[in-house]
Amino acid sequence: MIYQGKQKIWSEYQKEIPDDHWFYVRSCIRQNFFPGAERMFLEICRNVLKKDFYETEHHTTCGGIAYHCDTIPQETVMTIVARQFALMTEAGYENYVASCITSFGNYAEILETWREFPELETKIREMLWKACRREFKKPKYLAHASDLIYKYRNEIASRAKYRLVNRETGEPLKVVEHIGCHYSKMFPSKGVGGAEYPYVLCGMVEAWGGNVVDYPERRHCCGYGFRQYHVKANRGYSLSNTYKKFESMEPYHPDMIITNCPGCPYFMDRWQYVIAESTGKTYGKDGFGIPVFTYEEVAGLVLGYDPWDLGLQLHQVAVEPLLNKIGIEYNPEDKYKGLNKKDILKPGLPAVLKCC
Amino acid sequence: MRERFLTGYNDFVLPFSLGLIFIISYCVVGMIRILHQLPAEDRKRFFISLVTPATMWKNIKDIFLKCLIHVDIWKRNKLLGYMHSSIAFGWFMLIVVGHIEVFLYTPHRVKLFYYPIFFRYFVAETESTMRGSLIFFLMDLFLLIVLSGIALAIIKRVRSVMFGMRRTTNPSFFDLVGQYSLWAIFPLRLLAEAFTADISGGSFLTKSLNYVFTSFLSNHANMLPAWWAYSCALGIFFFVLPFTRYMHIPTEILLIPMRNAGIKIRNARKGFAKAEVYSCPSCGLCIDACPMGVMKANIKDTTVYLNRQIRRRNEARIEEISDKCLLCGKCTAICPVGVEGDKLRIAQRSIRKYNLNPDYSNIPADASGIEFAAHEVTAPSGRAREKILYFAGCMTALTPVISKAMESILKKAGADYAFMDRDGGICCGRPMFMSGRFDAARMLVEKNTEIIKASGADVLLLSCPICYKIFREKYHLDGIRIIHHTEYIAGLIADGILKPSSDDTKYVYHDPCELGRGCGVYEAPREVIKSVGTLVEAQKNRKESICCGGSLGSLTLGFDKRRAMTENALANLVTESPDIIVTACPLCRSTFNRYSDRPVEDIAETIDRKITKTVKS
Amino acid sequence: MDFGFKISPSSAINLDKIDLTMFEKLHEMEPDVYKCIACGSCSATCPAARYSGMSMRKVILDLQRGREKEVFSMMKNCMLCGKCTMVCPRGINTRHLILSISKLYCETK
Amino acid sequence: MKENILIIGGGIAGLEAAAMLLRLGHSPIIIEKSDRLGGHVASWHKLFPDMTPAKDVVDRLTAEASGANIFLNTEISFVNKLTDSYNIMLSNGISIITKVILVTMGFSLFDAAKKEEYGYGVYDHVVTNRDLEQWFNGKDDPRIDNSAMNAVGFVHCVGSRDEKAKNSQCSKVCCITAVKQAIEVKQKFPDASVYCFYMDLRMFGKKFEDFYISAQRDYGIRFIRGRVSEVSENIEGRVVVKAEDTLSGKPLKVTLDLLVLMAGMVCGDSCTKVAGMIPLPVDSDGFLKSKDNIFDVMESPKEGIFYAGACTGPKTVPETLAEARAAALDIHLYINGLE
Repeated sequence: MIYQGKQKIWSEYQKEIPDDHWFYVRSCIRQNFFPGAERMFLEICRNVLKKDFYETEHHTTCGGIAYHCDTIPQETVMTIVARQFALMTEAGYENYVASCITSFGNYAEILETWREFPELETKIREMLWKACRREFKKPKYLAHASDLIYKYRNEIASRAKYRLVNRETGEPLKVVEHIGCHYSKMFPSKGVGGAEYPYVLCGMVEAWGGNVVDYPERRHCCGYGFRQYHVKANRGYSLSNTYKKFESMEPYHPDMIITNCPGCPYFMDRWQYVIAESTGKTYGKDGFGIPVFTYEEVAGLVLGYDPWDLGLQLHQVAVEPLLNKIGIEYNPEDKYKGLNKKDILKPGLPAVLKCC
Repeated sequence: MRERFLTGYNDFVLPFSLGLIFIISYCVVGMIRILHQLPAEDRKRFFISLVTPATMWKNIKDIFLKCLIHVDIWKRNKLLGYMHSSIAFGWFMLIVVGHIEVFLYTPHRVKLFYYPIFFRYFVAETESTMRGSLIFFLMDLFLLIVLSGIALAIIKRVRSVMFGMRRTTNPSFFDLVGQYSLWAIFPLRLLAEAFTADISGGSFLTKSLNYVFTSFLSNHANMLPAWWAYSCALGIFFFVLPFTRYMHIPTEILLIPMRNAGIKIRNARKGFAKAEVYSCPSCGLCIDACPMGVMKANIKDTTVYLNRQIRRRNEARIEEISDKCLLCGKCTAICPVGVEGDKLRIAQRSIRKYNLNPDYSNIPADASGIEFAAHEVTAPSGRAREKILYFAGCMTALTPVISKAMESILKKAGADYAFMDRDGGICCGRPMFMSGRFDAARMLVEKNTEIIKASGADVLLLSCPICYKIFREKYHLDGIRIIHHTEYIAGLIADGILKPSSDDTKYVYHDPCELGRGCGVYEAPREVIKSVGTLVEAQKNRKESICCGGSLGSLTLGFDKRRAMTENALANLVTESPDIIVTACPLCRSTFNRYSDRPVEDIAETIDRKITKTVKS
Repeated sequence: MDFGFKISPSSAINLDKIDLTMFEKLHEMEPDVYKCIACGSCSATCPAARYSGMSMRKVILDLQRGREKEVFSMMKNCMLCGKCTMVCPRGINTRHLILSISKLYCETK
Repeated sequence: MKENILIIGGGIAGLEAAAMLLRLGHSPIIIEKSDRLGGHVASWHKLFPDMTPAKDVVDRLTAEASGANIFLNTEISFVNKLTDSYNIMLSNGISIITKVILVTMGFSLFDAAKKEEYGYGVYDHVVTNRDLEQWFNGKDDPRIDNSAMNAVGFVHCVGSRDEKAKNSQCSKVCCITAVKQAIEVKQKFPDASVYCFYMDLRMFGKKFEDFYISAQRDYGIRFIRGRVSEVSENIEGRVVVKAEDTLSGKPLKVTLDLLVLMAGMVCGDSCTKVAGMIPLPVDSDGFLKSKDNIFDVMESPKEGIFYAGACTGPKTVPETLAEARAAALDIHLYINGLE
């Protein structure tokens, strides 16, 4: 691998990301998957970096999942999105940041469609007006939340308590970065680093001390794919995709996986359990799995937040071996204690995949 | 005549005697082995035929005409025929007359088998002998005839073209030894008898030579060495005989009655096949006949070499030779001893082992699509009204012009017909059979038989000779007539149902291998063509017709290798400058069409074009 | 544990893992086998095609892709009629190729 | 007075046209931006379909054109249109006033790095057709292992017939070049498996099909119909190629020691630049626009300006030479008409 070659491509896919004043929209599903992640994002942006991130309880789904599952027509999803933009306009913001990759892709796709077919935009404006008497301005800047963490990566690094380094050997951790498909595969120019070698997560890993692993199936989908997972008959297909990815990264012995999409960390985490149950195979050391994180969780870890406050106990794959490797302090007793140290009960342990 | 030696023996008879004992025992053992290798029913049939008067007479006639007179070779080339019969018949007569001499003059020596051969050494002329001068004359005459044959044989080695042969076989080492010893026998006999002629008597040849010799070789010291040499030549010839092509002489005597008994090749190497292989005289007539031999190519892949390789058990070459052959059957047709080059090769192919074997059980034998009387039937009653099932065959599918013409003819004849394979059918099995996979071929035959029987047809009409051959030979269709379209059309014209118009177009007819040599249909197509124009013949025609080169018989010949063969076959067809080349085989038609400088048609197309008036009953 | 779904085997052809020793042997016997341009003439004309899906084009390809089972089931119905050889624009002797495959490849292996 | 004839570009088209013009009694001027003549062909090793050494071709053309006034390392700084002629200012300070210009600036090789999924410039063992030719010419390349090679792949149509690469045209010569290079690789490494990944094989020229048959039959080069979708590198640094084997309708994967990208032809960079100065129109395929694509391929819409070779579209060497000769003849007749 010629690193300079990648750098050259990264230099060609740079995207302008304003520093401050963002209108933030959440993901539909992340709250349930890794509830600590979005909280940590706002925590870092607002409290650590003191940036202005506005959020409104009136925003809804972007319609992306329904759109990609072919259950609603394009006009509907566009009108939903137009309403979100109206909320932004009403709040007086022009930088729009989405927590969800599908949303981000959805917004990017709609904005591009409107650019190509202005008559469609006019039609949507009419529909939005008819539906809820709202008007909107298109966002000046559209970003995914990971774009912002990427932008703040060096600032975070300067405040970091830990680095992505093996405490004992001093070696950088081997990190697999996995980008959500809708981040830049549809519009390479909308993502940091393009589609072929997206830099958004690489940049974070490099800034925080880790080494990125480049493995053959790096481009491959995590396996979620709405229509695949949501229909039980297709679920084996979803699982097979994930399996393919893990088989491909296995020889590199990665320490962890970092992702920027709601679905990816969830499926790459949970499917490791299913793969272990169905094939007896685990990918981490000593029967453990490879922990999968969202970028906010990783940012939180390096900044020194308590792992259990980050919600890492909701991961199927045990994170403790990695925490030990980095040297992050945590209290094992607190893993299944909720707020106010209330016992949230210990889950049953899987038969094959080793967990703490 | 009186005897010169009381013992009636001299040491020089030993080489001959040992040789004769050896060869006779060899032949007897060989014969027993071959007969033993025959399947029991064939063996039984053979022995019955030997005592059946009709076959007995045929055997004697055939052996006399073929082995001694070589009538087939006479038909091919007079000089070559004379060469063969002079040696064979002359030698035979020398033996016969020699025995008569012994009977007449020294009857008590009859039991000494060498006596007739060396008679002149053991006897001296007396006054009374002159009564036998006719016998003396005959002996010298036949010796002269044999010597003339030997002289021709020597000339043939140098100038084979004189004998109508462009190419001859490359003799093996033993062949050469055998040949030289054979050539030496008779001059040596002449020499020996000439040296003894003043004692034992002789006729115009030996006596005259004796006078010449005595003028400069005064004593009898040369006598014994000459007899020794004569005996040695015979001895050597007998000893090497089993390893030379001359083995054909004794084997053919066995082959003829076996063939007359109706025995066929059942095993690639044993029994009848073995008899055929050993009957090959290596004359090399098949080399010139072979259509693959264009531009001196593939000479070593002709039947004569196949036989040689089978005798040597050279498996790699046997496979190569037998797989390459086009199976046109011409070598079989012209072989003077009747070696069946094509069948021998198919037999070799049949012993191949395959890991994957066909299975047609999933193919339905479905006759439901076959519907008669789908068109207006106007033909007069009787034969013309029979239900005709037309099977175009795989190859015709690639030359749809033929099936189209056939359908048009059937319509014009007002016949009640149906197509068996309009949308593709099951292969007739002949290509599979030719590849030696008999079991698979049989399965195909069964499938088609089932369909044909279920169709309710009276006649099965074919336009592909490849199909025709296997339908005639391997199908049992319970009274359904099997007919090739050449015969069918000839019949329609003869019955006056079709009345084609005639003009002065010159047609040449190419006899397809499978139709002509394969099924013996030569006249019908010619009759048909004569009804529409002038028929000219190809240089080589009928059973000597040259294969188009497209044959499915060859398993290995590549497309590029066949071109020269096709062009050679075309050159043979156009010597009389025909306007149109007519054939009766879809494969010949498409093969010729590729390289021909003039139109090539199937006979059905020709006739269809020439019928404008349709007959209404 | 039965989840009601499972990892499906990859349908992809992995050329690294295909053992072509047999095919190399076949190639020695039939050098022209590499000349195929996959035009499909053979398949279109094949009388066995409508029963077993026999296609010489697929046979040649599948042998190179390690899909021998498919080859065997296709070849079952071949009648050796020779039409494929007649129509091959590259002059491949497909008929002999079929015999060579039948000789070389073993179904039970 | 003898007319000045300015030939822009010292590739094979420029050289052949100059040689022809010399023979017709003119004295052409060739300007060449690099330090040597022969253009792309000069960096090539052998030419299809007879494996003619490219050096022989360039040497012969250079010798024949040696009577021309040749400026190496020279570019056009600017062009002034005078009433019936052009004033061309060269980078070496010389200015030329001419009524007749022959544009022979040819093509540029498509920048294979633009096809990011193939990883040219990123992976250790991915090269272009030109890199391979230079390696054949004896130039060491760290990406190509001189000692052993087990598997080599060629990707056809890199930057050709690809709207995403902004070149929907067929580059015409890559198919046969891939066949040629595959044969050469196989000659060097007889035990290697050599694969060609193609969409269509366009063997249009004299003896091309024979060359292709020979590649199949005699060299056992495996042609896989399917465009390479993505390339990755495995842990050993070998190249993993994915494509669809469209003939079996299955995705296909293979690991290679070397991947050669058959970069296509796009209109030359300097060609586009100079075309902008004169200015000359550019056709929808990105190459210079001829007056007419049937009758006047060698004439520009501007009087006195002629084309030859790949500046009007991808061409083979013999086609380029034929155009150069034809253009020289056109120029000759044009000058005669002026007098």
